[in-house]
Amino acid sequence: MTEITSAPAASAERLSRQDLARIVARDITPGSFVNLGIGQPTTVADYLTPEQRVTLHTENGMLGMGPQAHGDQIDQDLINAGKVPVTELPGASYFHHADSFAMMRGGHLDVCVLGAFQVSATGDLANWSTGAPDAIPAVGGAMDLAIGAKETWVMMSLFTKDGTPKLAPELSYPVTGLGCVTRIYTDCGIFHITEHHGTRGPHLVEAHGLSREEIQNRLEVDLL
Amino acid sequence: MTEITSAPAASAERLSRQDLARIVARDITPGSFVNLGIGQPTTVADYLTPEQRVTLHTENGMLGMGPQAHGDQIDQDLINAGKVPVTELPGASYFHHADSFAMMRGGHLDVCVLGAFQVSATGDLANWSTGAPDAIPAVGGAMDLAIGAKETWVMMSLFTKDGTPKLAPELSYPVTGLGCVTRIYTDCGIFHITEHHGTRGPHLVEAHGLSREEIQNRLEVDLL
Amino acid sequence: MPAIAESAVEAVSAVNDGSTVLMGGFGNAGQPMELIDALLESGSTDLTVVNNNAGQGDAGLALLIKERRVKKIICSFPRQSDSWHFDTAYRAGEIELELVPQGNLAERLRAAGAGIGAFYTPTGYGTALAEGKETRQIHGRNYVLEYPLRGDVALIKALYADHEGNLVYRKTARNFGPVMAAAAAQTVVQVDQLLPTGEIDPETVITPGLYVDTITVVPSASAAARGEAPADAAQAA
Amino acid sequence: MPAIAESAVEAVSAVNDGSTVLMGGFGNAGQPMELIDALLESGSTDLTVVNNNAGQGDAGLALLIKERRVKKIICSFPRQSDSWHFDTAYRAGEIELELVPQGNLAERLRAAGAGIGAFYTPTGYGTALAEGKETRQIHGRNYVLEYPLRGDVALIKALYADHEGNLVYRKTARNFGPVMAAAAAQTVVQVDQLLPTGEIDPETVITPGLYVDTITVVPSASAAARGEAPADAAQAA
Repeated sequence: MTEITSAPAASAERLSRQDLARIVARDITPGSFVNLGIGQPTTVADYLTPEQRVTLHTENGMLGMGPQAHGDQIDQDLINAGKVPVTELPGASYFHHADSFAMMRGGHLDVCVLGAFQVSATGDLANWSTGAPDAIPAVGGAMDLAIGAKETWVMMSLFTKDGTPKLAPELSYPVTGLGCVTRIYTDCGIFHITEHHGTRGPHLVEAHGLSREEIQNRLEVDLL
Repeated sequence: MTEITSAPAASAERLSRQDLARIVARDITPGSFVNLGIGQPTTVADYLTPEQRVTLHTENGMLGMGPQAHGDQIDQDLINAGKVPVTELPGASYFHHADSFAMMRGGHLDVCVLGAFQVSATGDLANWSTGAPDAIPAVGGAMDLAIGAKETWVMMSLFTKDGTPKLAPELSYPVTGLGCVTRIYTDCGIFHITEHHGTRGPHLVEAHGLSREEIQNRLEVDLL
Repeated sequence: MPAIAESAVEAVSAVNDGSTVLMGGFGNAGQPMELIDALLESGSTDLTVVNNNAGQGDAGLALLIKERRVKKIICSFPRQSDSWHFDTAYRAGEIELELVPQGNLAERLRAAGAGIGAFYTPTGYGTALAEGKETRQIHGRNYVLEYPLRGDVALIKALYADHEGNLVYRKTARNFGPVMAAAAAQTVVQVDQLLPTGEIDPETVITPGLYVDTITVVPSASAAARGEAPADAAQAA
Repeated sequence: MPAIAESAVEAVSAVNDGSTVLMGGFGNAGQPMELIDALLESGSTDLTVVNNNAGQGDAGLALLIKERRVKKIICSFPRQSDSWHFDTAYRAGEIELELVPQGNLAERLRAAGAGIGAFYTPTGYGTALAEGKETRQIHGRNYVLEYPLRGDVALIKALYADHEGNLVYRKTARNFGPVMAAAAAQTVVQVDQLLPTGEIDPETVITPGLYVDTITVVPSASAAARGEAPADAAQAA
């Protein structure tokens, strides 16, 4: 349970995607084992420091993944979950798909960082399907990642282009995992999903570009 | 389904334990993967020929087990399921306990040879407990071995010292596995548990020291 | 001892019309390209295919789908930028799709190889992919009951085999190979090199030979590019 | 990164009164003798112990049982020619026994590490060891429902570790080590040698470092007898 403080840290500007990645990287406890989802979460790796000694997992069977491979480093047998060629760090290990997802499902990773279409006030996650009736469905490892780590963090913009909040009282998009999200990193603020006086909901830890009041006014969710 | 022939092969003498081991070894299809249980079944290994290319599994995590180790060969880290030091053959592999029992439970071994207190007419096996009320129970891998291989063969004497048949209509000893035994190799004869006109029961394939009629007369089980 | 097939076409002869075929690989890594191409050539049809994806571009599995020889695909991620043959077949209602979360796919294959009758997994609980499935709360956590996924034939790729069929993979190309090898009645492997028995350290074997039925040697372009030809391998039988 | 404990006694400090302790080993192979001896010294009591056996002779686990510090043992084969301390405690009703078929024991540990809620196993169906357990027929075969077996602490033995905690075992001493390492909240390993990170080929790692919390180096008599000191190991940090 996170301590609820009344005044969140704040900045005048909304966070850029780079700033957001830097903040997520900063918040990862040194020595953690982490899985970074495809897309925006992948960029968090660029801001992890060697001193943090964070070990990256890729669900296609590797711990100790290094940065993206370039030029002569490229090896078709060494890719990440996004099928991008990557490198291997000293102390790495390889394992098969069942062992890799067992590692995740068994709760052995400290943090998994994912993108999202929508997160509910209680931490339900929607990130695998827009629910469009004519779309071809595809899930990959999204549902395994959502519920696998000790903590699931989401990176997303707080609002869609038309201004609809992506942090919502309940999901309107198809569920990826229930009650799994513990933190939401957005351009406008950082939320921890926590319990306060028996209610589970988002606590605003940092506000950026908007004040706490502005954020509260634009959300249909009660901030704790 | 085994072809039922009217006249089993026969010899005038009961089979010695060595002869029985030789016959079991002879009956193993070349190229098979086999687990030999502790005790009498272990001696089958002495009669397997190199031409048979039989690969031995030991459930404590090895395929390609060689003969018992002696003298300088003895290595405390290389033992069989009976905790006897053994050797490693070219082409061997090691794996952990869950993988080893998965190999067995998944039906990847061709034959498992076990000892028995009692086998029922339909192939139920009792070999883990005498059911004595004051005995300390211990099961080891017996129940996994009983149901794990494609075929489970039993080696035992046909009668106890007091003449009670160990091939019985139903088990009186505690069950190890139900309907799992496919062949019974005994000093007095070799039985295949098979189906004949919709009835599952023992078919006498070879008789030794007793005639088919004598065996039938001494058993409470109808031979097919 | 596994059979050594002289060609990929000979190697895939175990696949019949109506077979369930497990195909290894995640992206190109570990994908048994030549075995899949041989399957294309073989003409077998009415297949159920288990793979992480549903074919890409105009090659391999995508062409099998284009030719309507796959009646059903069981996978985690069919939709890709270049999965047009699957997309067309799917929209035309000419291929059945069973969408499975990737970890459940791997665990269902593992269960098939391990003789597990069914298992409770937390993945997918409360989602559309668990609709109609049995669920259960165990020690306060919710689970979905999932069943084993068996194949008639597995087509996989490894780095080395020895004559006993022991396999070693390479980096993230290992992926589905080991669980598929154990989940199929017949396992066919394409390897870069076939080594004499005894050349693979027993401690480093990933797939023990008893899971392997047929081996065919297909030196891969990536191996050549790596310039890797271990001293051991040069004398391979 | 795992902690490096200076002594076996320091290494087992994670074990508290009432802890469930997973102890590796099958026979002497893979048995973390020095860690168990340290546990004896530590004084922790009221333990639940998971091991294949129930102690032998006058050493290790047998002495813990003799001192009545084990309230319950979960194992497959307690009865041995020299299991007299267990036998006495059991007959006196001073130790609880949960007897589990060996493969179910391994699979229950595996399930705990893999986040599986429960699984259906054919082993034990129709036997006294399945009495009172839920059963189910699946595709004509009968199964028993078994639950995961978790530990507070695992005490295991490996051949080498690197500083990341990656482990390599030796021959049949591997046995329960990998599944116990994944099934416990805290995993303590005694190794023959601690190698610099990077010295273990990533393809040959059996237990990835994330499963390991504490390492202590205990050069084993058997290693010395083997005269094995790999060139790599000589420079171990």
